[in-house]
Amino acid sequence: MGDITIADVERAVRAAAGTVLSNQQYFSDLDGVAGDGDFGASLAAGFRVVDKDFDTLDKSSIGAFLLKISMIITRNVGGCSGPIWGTGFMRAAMLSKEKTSISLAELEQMLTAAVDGIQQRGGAQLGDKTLLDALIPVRDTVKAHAEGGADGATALKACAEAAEEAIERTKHLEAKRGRQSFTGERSIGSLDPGIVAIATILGDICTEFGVSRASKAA
Amino acid sequence: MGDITIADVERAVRAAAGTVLSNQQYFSDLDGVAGDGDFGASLAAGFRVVDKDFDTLDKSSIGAFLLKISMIITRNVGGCSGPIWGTGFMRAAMLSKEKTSISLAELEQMLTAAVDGIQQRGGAQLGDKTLLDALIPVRDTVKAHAEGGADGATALKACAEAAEEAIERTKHLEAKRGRQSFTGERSIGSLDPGIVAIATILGDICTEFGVSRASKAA
Amino acid sequence: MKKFVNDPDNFVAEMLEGVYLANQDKLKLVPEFNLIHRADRPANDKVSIIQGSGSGHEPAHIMAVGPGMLDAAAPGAVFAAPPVDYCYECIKAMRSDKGVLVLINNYQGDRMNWDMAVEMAEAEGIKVKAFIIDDDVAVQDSTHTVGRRGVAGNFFVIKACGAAAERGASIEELLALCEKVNGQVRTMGVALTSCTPPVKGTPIFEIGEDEMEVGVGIHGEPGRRRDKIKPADAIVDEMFDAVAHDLPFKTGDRVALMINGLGGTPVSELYVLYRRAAERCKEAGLTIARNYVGEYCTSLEMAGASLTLLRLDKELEELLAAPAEIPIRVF
Amino acid sequence: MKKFVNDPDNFVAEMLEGVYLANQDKLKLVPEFNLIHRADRPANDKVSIIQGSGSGHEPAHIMAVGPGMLDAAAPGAVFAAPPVDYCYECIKAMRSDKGVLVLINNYQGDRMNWDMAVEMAEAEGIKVKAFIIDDDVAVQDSTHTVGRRGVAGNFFVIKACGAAAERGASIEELLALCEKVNGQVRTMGVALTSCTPPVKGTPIFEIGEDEMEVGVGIHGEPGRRRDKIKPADAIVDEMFDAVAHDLPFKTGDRVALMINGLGGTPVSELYVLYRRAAERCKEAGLTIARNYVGEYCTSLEMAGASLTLLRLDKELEELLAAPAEIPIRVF
Ligand SMILES: Nc1ncnc2c1ncn2[C@@H]1O[C@H](COP(=O)(O)OP(=O)(O)O)[C@@H](O)[C@H]1O
Ligand SMILES: Nc1ncnc2c1ncn2[C@@H]1O[C@H](COP(=O)(O)OP(=O)(O)O)[C@@H](O)[C@H]1O
Ligand SMILES: [Mg+2]
Ligand SMILES: [Mg+2]
Ligand SMILES: [Mg+2]
Ligand SMILES: [Mg+2]
Repeated sequence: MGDITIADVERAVRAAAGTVLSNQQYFSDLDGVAGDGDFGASLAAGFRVVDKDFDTLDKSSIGAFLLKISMIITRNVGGCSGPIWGTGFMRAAMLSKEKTSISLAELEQMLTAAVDGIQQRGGAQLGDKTLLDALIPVRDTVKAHAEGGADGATALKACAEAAEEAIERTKHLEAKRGRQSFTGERSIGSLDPGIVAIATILGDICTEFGVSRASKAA
Repeated sequence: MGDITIADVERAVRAAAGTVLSNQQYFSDLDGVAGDGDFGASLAAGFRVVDKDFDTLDKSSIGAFLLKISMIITRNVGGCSGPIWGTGFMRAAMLSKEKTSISLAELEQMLTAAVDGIQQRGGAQLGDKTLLDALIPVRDTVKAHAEGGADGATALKACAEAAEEAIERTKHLEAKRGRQSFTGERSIGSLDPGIVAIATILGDICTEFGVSRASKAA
Repeated sequence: MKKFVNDPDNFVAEMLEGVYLANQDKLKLVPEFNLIHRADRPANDKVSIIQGSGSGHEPAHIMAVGPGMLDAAAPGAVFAAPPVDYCYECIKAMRSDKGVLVLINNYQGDRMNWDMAVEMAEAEGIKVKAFIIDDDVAVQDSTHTVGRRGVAGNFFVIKACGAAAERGASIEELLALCEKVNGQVRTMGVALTSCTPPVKGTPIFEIGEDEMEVGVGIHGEPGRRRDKIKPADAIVDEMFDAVAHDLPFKTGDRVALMINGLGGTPVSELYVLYRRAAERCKEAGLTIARNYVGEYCTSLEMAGASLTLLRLDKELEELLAAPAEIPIRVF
Repeated sequence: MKKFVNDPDNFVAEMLEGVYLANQDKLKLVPEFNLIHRADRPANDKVSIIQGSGSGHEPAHIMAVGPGMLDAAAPGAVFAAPPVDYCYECIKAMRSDKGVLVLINNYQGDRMNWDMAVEMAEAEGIKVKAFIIDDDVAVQDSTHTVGRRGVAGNFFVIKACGAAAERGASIEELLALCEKVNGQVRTMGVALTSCTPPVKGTPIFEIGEDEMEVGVGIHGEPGRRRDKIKPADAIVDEMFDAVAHDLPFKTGDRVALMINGLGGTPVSELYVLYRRAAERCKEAGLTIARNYVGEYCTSLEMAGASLTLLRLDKELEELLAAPAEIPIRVF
């Protein structure tokens, strides 16, 4: 059965933490091009705690676990990333209370809730050159695979590719949110660090689960 | 006869002004090594006025002329150079009141008065790595040539060489006066800008009077 | 990195400790939340005024905490808005019957974190209101973007509200005052060099030896354009025109003129800029009722300056002149 | 050159004009002699206190002119002592029946120019006395040299004398006060970068990206040694030890502690330094009765800082706390 277990979620989150910590400088440098160069450090401030406290985190359910992640990020991450990522994990947690495994269809609902929450929080739309330009296609990919009854590995691979594509697709766009938006047209041609982060994380999760695909962005 | 006329003094001073103005950057750079890098600019602030007002300066006598130069320098040159050079010209002027020409012997007395005045003003001794280490040998050279009855050109050439030699001779010394003295041992090995200035000026005066000798320092 | 720093991750914490140690009689420090507040506040008969943005803009805002100015500040990491918890704890610590006024510079990160914190505080029945400052004319407003940035002009909002609050103004009166000041203050900045956040360890942007960034943001965000460095007067002229034409300021206006250093520019140069700015005010028929030359809102060690004009009326002139006491002293 | 400057030759003149334009109600400017003086001074019932050294150390000394501080300042070009005429005209302009006190930082150029000016003034029957300040412990004293340099410690001589003069102290009493302050104040500085005088247009010395100059002079003169940049605390420790052991300061002493920025270092870093300096004072049993963190005596845009300790007694503590008003304001 293609269900995702709490163990899978834990591995995925831990892999994400690894991605953020090992790419801190790279993410900050990307943010320095059109933003203020703190993205990597901000995000790392949160995931460093996730990594450190990982073993002691409440893992009674997927929802309980993701709620903890959300709180750690909200508490430790400043800038735009704290509210954005904290809200995303929070909303996903709300839909997975008590659950110890979820289907692709349920994952799709969690991602939709996260996307909605992030949009309410920051008011960004698809095409504003924010991590939503990676997250929304990823959500759509999960939806398609859920309907097609695909297994988790296939879906994960497709998600990583969808996020990866978002990097180049949005490169020519003008940032409309966050600090990069202040650079207006000058943000055109630069990679959005949030999108790169999502793609890099998904690439590393693929590696973690032995899904044949190495992230290009890392 | 080996007498030096007021016309000679005027030409020499004007040549000196030219030297200072064309070497401003070079002199400041030398001062930057162990000092504070303002020597060229400070001196130029005075000689620029000398050069500008030259035609209107009182030339009724050598003393009157040198007094004016002294006043212009005192008025416009800050740092150590104002008092040092101003005092030097002032003292030389005192001994050439009413005179429209001077002998080498009289020049020697004027230089001695200048050296004494500078020593009273700044308390430097021979070997303290200041322009006195050039000025005193120059004075001695004039004395020797005056006693030997040499002509002006020969004396001038010898003076330029004496000043030139002072540059290398004092290079290994430790500065004891002015800002360079604060660098203590670290001033060892650096050229003293004041000494280089005296040598460069005398070299250019040689050129001005067609005395076969090009300044090495310029 | 040409900085006095120990472990870069401790830079902000150690700076805050330094500010506290230098002002133990007047300030309190809560390290867990980067919170610096007046030792004698909150008080229920005065609205508490707080601000928290990224660090690296000192003296803004932790060194602006004191009688007649802010009651508290809770900065985030260098150039990063404070996490929600810092904001929330700051509001809670300054809780007052008359309310808590949060002054926010218009950056998405600051807004989102403070929004969440304000929601949490309100949920607990704390009376709290937020005001967004956006005085930077460099980046043009647009419905798509978050709008203008808040920069050095925030000083005037803080000073006016700080003075009014000491006199017992209500939170509604203070919000009206914020509207008034923010509506009449305009700023534009120019950077000659980049700056290096301690943790990042490298300059935030590259800039040539002969280049300047016109309209730079206080986090090193690019501005209107990159250009060759021009004479000081020409730079002032561009900043002055951008600022004066934006409101616009008109003949007869009484104004406050601020030449703000961005951190690495010595005060001697700021007065060279002031000289020209004062000339331009005179030509434009603006009377400089009060001037400010120094560092009010910086970008670490960035060499550069911003020019701010605030249109005054009797009330504002009087509030700006009111006494205040902050950690930054000149003697 | 990363500077706001028009014609470099006019840099000082334009800065002075800026200071004047920003303080027309309080100051007068005599451009021919770079002279800035209190509009309401001289007065025959108060000793006039003046200082003039090279420019480039702002706020020292032109921005220290005002009630409770200096009556006038006559700076020279950047880093060059003022010409005799500037000094002489400054003394003459501040002539007072109670006398004129000239505060001179111990540099040969400053001394020679002021000496000549004092002679000229005395010849005209003006009552004038000079005092030489030499608080820098970086360069060791020696009979051969001119002795120690005068650096940030001059602030305390100015402040103490300025306060005492306002209360009618005689010039003899002020000279005794100078002796006392100068005898108990010690300073040491460290530079992380060089600086560029506008006219010179190039850095005054070369220094590697990872190097610092320990014991640097405020004109970029080399100090004790060139070293690799160390953590902030280690740098403070070296400055503190050099300063504290020199007097020496002893357990039980009440002191004023100053962390002075050299121009290009942001105040955030100065507080990181202050934090450690305060720790060291505590360990050494010194009570910090008053602290100063900011820019008091700079070297253009040099990144760096100096640490100054002044031993206090009741009289000094009281004089330092006395009111003053200078062009530099924080609100
Ligand atoms: N309103 C928003 N909605 C969604 N994502 C956003 C928004 N604003 C910024 N982001 C994402 O956050 C990233 C920047 O994060 P960070 O550097 O922490 O923010 P800041 O701009 O406060 O420095 C951007 O690359 C973008 O992908
Ligand atoms: N006491 C002194 N007597 C004679 N010459 C001196 C004395 N002090 C300095 N000088 C000369 O002046 C030069 C430095 O001049 P300048 O740079 O104008 O002085 P400052 O040290 O004030 O910057 C030195 O190279 C030295 O030759
Ligand atoms: Mg950022
Ligand atoms: Mg010099
Ligand atoms: Mg940020
Ligand atoms: Mg000098």
